[in-house]
Amino acid sequence: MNWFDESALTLAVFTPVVGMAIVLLIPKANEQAIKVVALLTSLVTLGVGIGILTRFDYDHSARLGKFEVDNSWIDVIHSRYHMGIDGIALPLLILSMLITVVCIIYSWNHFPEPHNPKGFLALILLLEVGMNGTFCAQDLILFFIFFELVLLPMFFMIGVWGGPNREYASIKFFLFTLFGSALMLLSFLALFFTVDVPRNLTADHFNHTFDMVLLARAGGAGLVSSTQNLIFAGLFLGFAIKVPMFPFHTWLPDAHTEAPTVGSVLLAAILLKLGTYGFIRIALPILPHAARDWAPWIGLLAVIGIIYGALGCLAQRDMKRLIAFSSVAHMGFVMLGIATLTTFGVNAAVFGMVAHGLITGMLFFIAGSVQERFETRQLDRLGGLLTQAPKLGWILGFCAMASLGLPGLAGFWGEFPAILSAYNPAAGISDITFRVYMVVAAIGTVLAAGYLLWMLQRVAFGTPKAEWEGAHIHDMHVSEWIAWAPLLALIVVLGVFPNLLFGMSDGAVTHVVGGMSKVLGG
Amino acid sequence: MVVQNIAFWILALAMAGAAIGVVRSQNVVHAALYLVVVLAGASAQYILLAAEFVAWVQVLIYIGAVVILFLFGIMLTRAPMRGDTDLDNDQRWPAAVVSLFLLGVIVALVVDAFGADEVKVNNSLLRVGKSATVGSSIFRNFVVPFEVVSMLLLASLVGAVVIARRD
Amino acid sequence: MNPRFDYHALAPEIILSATIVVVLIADFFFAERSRWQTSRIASIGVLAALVPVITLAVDGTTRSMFDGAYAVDNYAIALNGFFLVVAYVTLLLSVDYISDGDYYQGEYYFLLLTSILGMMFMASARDLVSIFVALETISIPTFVLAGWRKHDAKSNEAAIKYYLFGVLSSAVMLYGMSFIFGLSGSTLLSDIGRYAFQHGTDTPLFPVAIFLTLVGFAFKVSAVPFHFWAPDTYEGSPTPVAAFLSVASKAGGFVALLSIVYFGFFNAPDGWQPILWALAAASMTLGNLTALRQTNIVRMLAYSSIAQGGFILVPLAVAADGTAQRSSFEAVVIYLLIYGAMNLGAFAVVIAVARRTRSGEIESYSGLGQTAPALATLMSVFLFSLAGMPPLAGWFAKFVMFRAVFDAGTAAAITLGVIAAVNSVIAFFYYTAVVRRIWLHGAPETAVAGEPTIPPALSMAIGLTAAVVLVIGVYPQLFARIGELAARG
Amino acid sequence: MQLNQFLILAAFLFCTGVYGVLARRNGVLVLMSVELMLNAVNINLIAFSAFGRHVSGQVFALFVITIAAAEVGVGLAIVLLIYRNLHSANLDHIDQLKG
Amino acid sequence: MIDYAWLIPFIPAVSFVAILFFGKRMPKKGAEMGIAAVGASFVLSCVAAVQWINRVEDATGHKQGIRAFGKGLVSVGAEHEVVKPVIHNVTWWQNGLVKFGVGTQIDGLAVMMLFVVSLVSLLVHVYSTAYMKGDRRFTFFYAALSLFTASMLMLVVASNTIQLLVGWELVGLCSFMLIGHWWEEGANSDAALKAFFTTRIGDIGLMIGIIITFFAARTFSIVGINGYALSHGADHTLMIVGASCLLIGIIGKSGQFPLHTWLPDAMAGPTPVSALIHAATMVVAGVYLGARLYPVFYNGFSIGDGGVNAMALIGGITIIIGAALAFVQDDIKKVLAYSTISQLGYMVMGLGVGAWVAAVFHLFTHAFFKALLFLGAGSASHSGAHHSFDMKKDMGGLRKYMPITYVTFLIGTLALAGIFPFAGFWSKDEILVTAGHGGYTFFLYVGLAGAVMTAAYMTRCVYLTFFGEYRGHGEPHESPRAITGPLIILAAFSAVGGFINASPFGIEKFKDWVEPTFVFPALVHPDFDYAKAAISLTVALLGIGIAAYYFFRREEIGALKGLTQRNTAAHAGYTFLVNKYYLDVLYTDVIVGSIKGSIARAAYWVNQNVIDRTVDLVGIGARRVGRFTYDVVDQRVVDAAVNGIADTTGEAGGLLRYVQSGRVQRYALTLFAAVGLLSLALVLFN
Repeated sequence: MNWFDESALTLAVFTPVVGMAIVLLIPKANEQAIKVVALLTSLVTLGVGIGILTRFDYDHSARLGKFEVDNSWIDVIHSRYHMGIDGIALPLLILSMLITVVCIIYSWNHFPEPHNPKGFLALILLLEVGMNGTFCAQDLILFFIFFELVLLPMFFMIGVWGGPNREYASIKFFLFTLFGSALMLLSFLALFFTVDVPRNLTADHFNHTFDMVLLARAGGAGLVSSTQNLIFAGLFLGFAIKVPMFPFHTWLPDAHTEAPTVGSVLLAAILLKLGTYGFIRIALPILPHAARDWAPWIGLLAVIGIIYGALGCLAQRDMKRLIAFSSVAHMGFVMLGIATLTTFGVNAAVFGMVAHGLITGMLFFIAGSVQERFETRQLDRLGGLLTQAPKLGWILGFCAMASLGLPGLAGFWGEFPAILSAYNPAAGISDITFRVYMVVAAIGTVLAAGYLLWMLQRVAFGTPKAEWEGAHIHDMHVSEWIAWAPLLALIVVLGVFPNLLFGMSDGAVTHVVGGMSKVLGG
Repeated sequence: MVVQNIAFWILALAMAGAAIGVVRSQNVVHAALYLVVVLAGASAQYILLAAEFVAWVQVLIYIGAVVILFLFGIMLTRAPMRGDTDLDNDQRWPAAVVSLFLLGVIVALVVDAFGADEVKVNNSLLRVGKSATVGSSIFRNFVVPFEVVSMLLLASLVGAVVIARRD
Repeated sequence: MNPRFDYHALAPEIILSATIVVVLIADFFFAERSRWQTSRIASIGVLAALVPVITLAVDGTTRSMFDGAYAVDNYAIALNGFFLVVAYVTLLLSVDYISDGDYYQGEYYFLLLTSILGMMFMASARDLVSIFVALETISIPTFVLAGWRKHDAKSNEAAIKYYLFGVLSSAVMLYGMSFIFGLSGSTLLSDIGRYAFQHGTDTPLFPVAIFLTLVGFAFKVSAVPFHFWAPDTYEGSPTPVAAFLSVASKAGGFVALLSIVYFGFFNAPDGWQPILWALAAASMTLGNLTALRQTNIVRMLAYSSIAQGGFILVPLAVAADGTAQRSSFEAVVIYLLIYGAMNLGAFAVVIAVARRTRSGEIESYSGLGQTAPALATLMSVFLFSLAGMPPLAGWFAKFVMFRAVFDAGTAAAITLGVIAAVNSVIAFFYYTAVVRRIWLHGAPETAVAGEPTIPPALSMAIGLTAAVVLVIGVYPQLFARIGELAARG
Repeated sequence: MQLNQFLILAAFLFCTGVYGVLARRNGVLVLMSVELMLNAVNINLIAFSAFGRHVSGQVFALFVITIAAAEVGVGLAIVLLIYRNLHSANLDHIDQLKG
Repeated sequence: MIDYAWLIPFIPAVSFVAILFFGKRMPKKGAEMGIAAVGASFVLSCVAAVQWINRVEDATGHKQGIRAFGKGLVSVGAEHEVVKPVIHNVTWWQNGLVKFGVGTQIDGLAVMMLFVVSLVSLLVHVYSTAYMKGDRRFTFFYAALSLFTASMLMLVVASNTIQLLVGWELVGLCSFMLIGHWWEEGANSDAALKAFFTTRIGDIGLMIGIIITFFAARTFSIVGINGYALSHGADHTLMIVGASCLLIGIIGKSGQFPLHTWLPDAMAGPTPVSALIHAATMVVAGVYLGARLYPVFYNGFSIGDGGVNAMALIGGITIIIGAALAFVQDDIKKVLAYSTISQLGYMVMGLGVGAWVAAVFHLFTHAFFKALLFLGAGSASHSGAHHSFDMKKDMGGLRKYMPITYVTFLIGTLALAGIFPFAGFWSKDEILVTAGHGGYTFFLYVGLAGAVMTAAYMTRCVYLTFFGEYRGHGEPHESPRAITGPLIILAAFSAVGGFINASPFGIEKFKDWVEPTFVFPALVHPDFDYAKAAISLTVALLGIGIAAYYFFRREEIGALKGLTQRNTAAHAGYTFLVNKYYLDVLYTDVIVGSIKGSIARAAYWVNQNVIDRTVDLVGIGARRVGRFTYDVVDQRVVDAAVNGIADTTGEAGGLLRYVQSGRVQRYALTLFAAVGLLSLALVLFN
């Protein structure tokens, strides 16, 4: 199995490229072949992921361990092909693999208009490359490349297969994220030039490096706090826009509303996580002091996001837009957890990411299926879904419950520990501030219950509206069952056995936070 | 010394006047002839500076070739010969301002840079101006440019032909 | 005594010159319809000229002649290679364009190659005279080429504007050079460098002279405010020529800038840094902003190339600060190589599209995604690469640019870096505008369905450039290494 | 003789040339003005070479003269072409390409 | 068994999944599955109970046994030794290398609850086979019941607060699903939403309370928290805050004032659900929490040293308003709902005044008679009133038609009214006694007042339902055995259940078995007080009397009327009777009238238009704020700002195009101008 360990991550990231190439070579007419190839590719990738899952060393989840790859790449700029996976990235990697498979299955026999499976699937696979890569990259430049690689496919997915207002939405999404990542790149460079690492550690014996691990180990050594805060600002913008945090969220509802179902699922399930992951993987460990100075503000934006998102939801008349706003709120919890800079909070954040990925992904799937059946997402035109498509309706109810953080389902473990962790944040951060945040966040959970149940009632309960009387509504297609079963199962399983995830992430998180507190002397 | 100075000033005034003529005369042919004066004056100045070879080349190429070209150009484009039509465009004044401004700046800088430097004409200088010296310098240090220029001339010749020929 | 000739060092130029002559003569002997053969000869010659370049590269020793007026070092070799490849691609672009419309063919290639010769000479030129000659050799043939569509008033206009600007700026440049000669008492860059080192800018005339000299190159690289000719000329002249101008002759200008700045004025930074700073900032900003409102694709590319020129100027503008000397040299070279590939590619696609739509308007790209997906994809690739989108080569160009800025690390440098960052975001507006037309807009009824018939030469050009853009995008080390060697001199 | 004499004369010629280039409409006249500028350059070069006893200045001047001639040739050809297509050699008529 | 308690909630959970997926294919549509599962856990619960009782008895046997943890900080009940709860944990999740367990904690309280929950649930399962026959979502109903039972049992055996929270939320979910069981009608789903939302507000308190107790005691384990709360080092302020937060949770879940309004609406659900969830089990989860984490409240509200505290106060208020509101309901289930509220008030107040055993005991008995009453009401409406619950319109005189229902209902009523010797008497009386003893005299009076009213409104209820003329349409008949069976069983428990802790007869088994002796505050156990017992009994009877007079007499008067027409003597007698009943007038109009009339109506008005409305208004307000935030802030400000930037850059580009005029000499002019200016700039720069 040695060969596997060495090539695992490379396979995990680049198998989809091969698949994409094949897909592009198959003539447009031969749809079946295209679909099959795409599906197989994603399954193989997932297989690799499961392989990694089985051979991962859970006792030392902080170590990059046996899967680490570190080859020369762009020596001239001291950037290397350094891939590795730890307990924080692993769940997200698997999630993105799984979601990709699920999306391909889901779109099996309902592709969005204009009908072009070839292009669509190729883009999904390309997207997967970017997502997987981002989670595996251990070199800032590599990270940046993958981080950006995600943009294009999503841009096209929204722009080509999106709703009526797709052009505006796609360009907005594109430029927003782009602006962020431009500043992010500047910050990366600034890190390279300002952080001193011991020569004997770097591969090319140079005292500057893009290597995340080494930079994290340096922990912003020899940076005055003003510089740190400045660099952190760049990183913050880059990631916060992706998350998205409160004032930078406006691209999200548009993007989600216009995107095709699969698009929004991928967007919600994985793309948003890139931002939060960036915080945990880069911003916090590399610039601990700045992180501590920024923490109260991040926390503030996070809780604003929680309330603000909830209020936004309550104002929606469009089901999908409502779910989109709920993402803002949920990512607020994740960011709150991160902002505490405690193992508790960060663990919660990691769990929250996965949970949100599964649950909101499902909700978007459902929204898509509802639209497919009723040609509308307007809440006031929907109703009585339970009578016309009971299974779909109950699944919607289930996901709504999961999303409002019902204990026993995955959502709870992202939400509750995050609130819990806000009770006493890391040393040197004002307790009072965060306890206020805690209460606000707790109120946020009630609001969440409010808008989700409200949506559920509007969509599922009551009797069908006049226009749908007698209309034959098909309940649950096979493809939907196959696609959704794993997600639903995971929502329950993770809810009942949270340690499946906590056990994975905990070691790594402890390592990250421990490193920080070592630097912060707290 | 004095002699050369006097000569310089006469030539200079002539050239300056002629230059103004070139850019102000309302008759194209006159403008061309003024240009001849300027060019001739320039070559005379070269002689004053003991650059015989350059001076003669100036006479040959400019007065011999370029001005003729211009005259051909004037004929071919039926440029207005009598001063009836306006040869200037609508931006005389801005042009004047800009050029005077430029003049001011440059003169100031030049004066500042080479305050009272004298150009001494003596044997050593005359030796520099010798065609032999120039030639050897060309063929010792500037062979490659020289060759390239030949290609360039060929190119411009061909180019001019292609562009100008009627087809 | 006779000067020592190193024929190995001169071989590329010699082979090229020979080819030039052969092309010119061959043109007489070919019948009208087989005139296109001359292009074949030309390309063979270009490829042949590449051989000694490679051997020199392998040999790798720095050769210098005529008291250092002419040098063949890594830098020269690298750029010679670049110019030859660009020439080859340009030939590929031109073949069908020139042979389809009834243009003079032999003369066309003849002039093209002469201009290339000028560029190669420029790469090795190390004194003012050679630089001047090289610059003119680059320019004059292109003046003519710009007007190659003789019966098209626009082409004429393009020619005259380009010509006038060229002449004026070279006059200004010469005037500046004359002062530099006067002050330093030599035309050799090495001597000038010595003078700059000793006296710096204590005579105010020196910086001004430097500036006047730079104007000539600023014109070549179409840096604001010496850029006015570019959009009009690009639009008016034959598209392959526009491509050539926007890549090759621009590169020529940058090479000149590099040589004169690094080997000449480097030690008098006050003389050139502020100017280049201003030019860079102005070019990026104005270029981008104006490009936003363009309706003609070539014009848009013209402004974009102005902006790109601005980006390339950024490292130069900070070269003397901090530790940026090496890295900014690298940055310029690398940026040039990448820029050449992606811009040529973009133009190639424009030519291919125009073959069918007969239009350069951006509207005519609507729905290209459905009617010609392959072409549309490639166009998007090139545009996104120009925009600096990973993992396409463009990102690395921008990256090394920023890297140089950080290497310099002065306030001015960082400011320029921020301006560059903002601009690189603005740039996305107009690049994506085209992409949106291609993919997000429906094709007009008039559009012809199905892939346009792309002649092999053209598709080869597109393939070549696309390959470079993609490969360098994921493995920039190749170009990075070249840049590093070049910077080592 | 003072070096400045020549330089200032050159400067004057140069700026006159600039004026001409800017203010003249007829293409041929503009070219003439350009020649004024180039001559200014040459005077500079010769003066400097005489002042500093450097022969390279004269060589430079020679190159300038030659290339200037070539330029004029091409320039006139282009003007001619334009005249043929637009029946006028006036530059201010030429503004199809803009924006 | 006591060591495998996890099986008890696990079995119904399994049956939930089974019913959900295969229920429709089962012969009885999943009912048998549910019954079997709950039956199993009932048996196991009984086993566990027995095992626990043995433990206790063994410990009581020898005087100096183990000196367990916390002996120092816990003063053990004098008469017997520390009996440790049986705790089993497995790692559930870890965080920061700290492991958090999931497990079971079995002690007296737990086994008591296990017994109650599984028993009532079992009976309700059986009852529903008849009651829900032919319902369109019969199978789903049973699935939900199983899930509810599972989660409730889980909550009961929880060994740590998080697990408790999980169960807590899950029962809330089930209540949501079952209230909205007939979600086609908007009213039902509204009620379901309201219930979930309101309790959820309480859950904020619970959540934060758990967090605070966690950070105070550094553990989630219940024993640990209790231990901390009793230790000398306990941070009192933290405990105050924590207790208050937890109290909010109790208020939400156990329908205490002011979050009680959801409970009456919850009657929209099927009657068995009301019996199981909204009378016997779920709503007492709050009380259970209070009992479970009692030391926290004991410390936080410093219950030991008497004096008014939030917990007791809330309980007291709830008793009164609940009872008052019960008067004015015409819907029999609403009457019972408000009565439940007020009874829960008794329990909370009991906890608040330190009457732990009494409160828990009342929980125990209340579960039986209130479930009985609900099921009885259900039976009445099922077989007697076409599924209507309106006593005035569709019931009346049912005692003739459905004797079993009548008798059992009567027993339930007496139990509820606290009449000797029925179960309610013992438990309620014990609360009052302790209140009176523990220096909480004020609450003693509150309790008594409540007792009067309880008796009164129950009498009214019985009267309207079972006496007088049948006002419904159709032919009422006795319900099937599936319904009457459970009624009888429950009636039995309601009748004699109280004797398990009948102090005057020296029986205090309930206290011995249930009251924790491990980490538990020293509580006073006043002896049985005949005086107070007498008082409470009398007031209860008084209540019945007043109401009886008020309702029954009126009939007799009517009967007499006919006679007066015949002879004057009778007429005189009649007038005499009437005059005799001037007293009656006093009673009715002044006392009952005031209670039933103005006060209750006022209370009801306030309840509907103030408290309930605010709940709704909160919802509406949130929607309004949301819309504002979205329309104005989000769309106009935040979004527009971004788009604005894009536009302006575009404009700039538009302007710059004019510079490119197309006139080559214009360009040249700019060129030279630039040259001149830049040179000058350079000169000045250097």
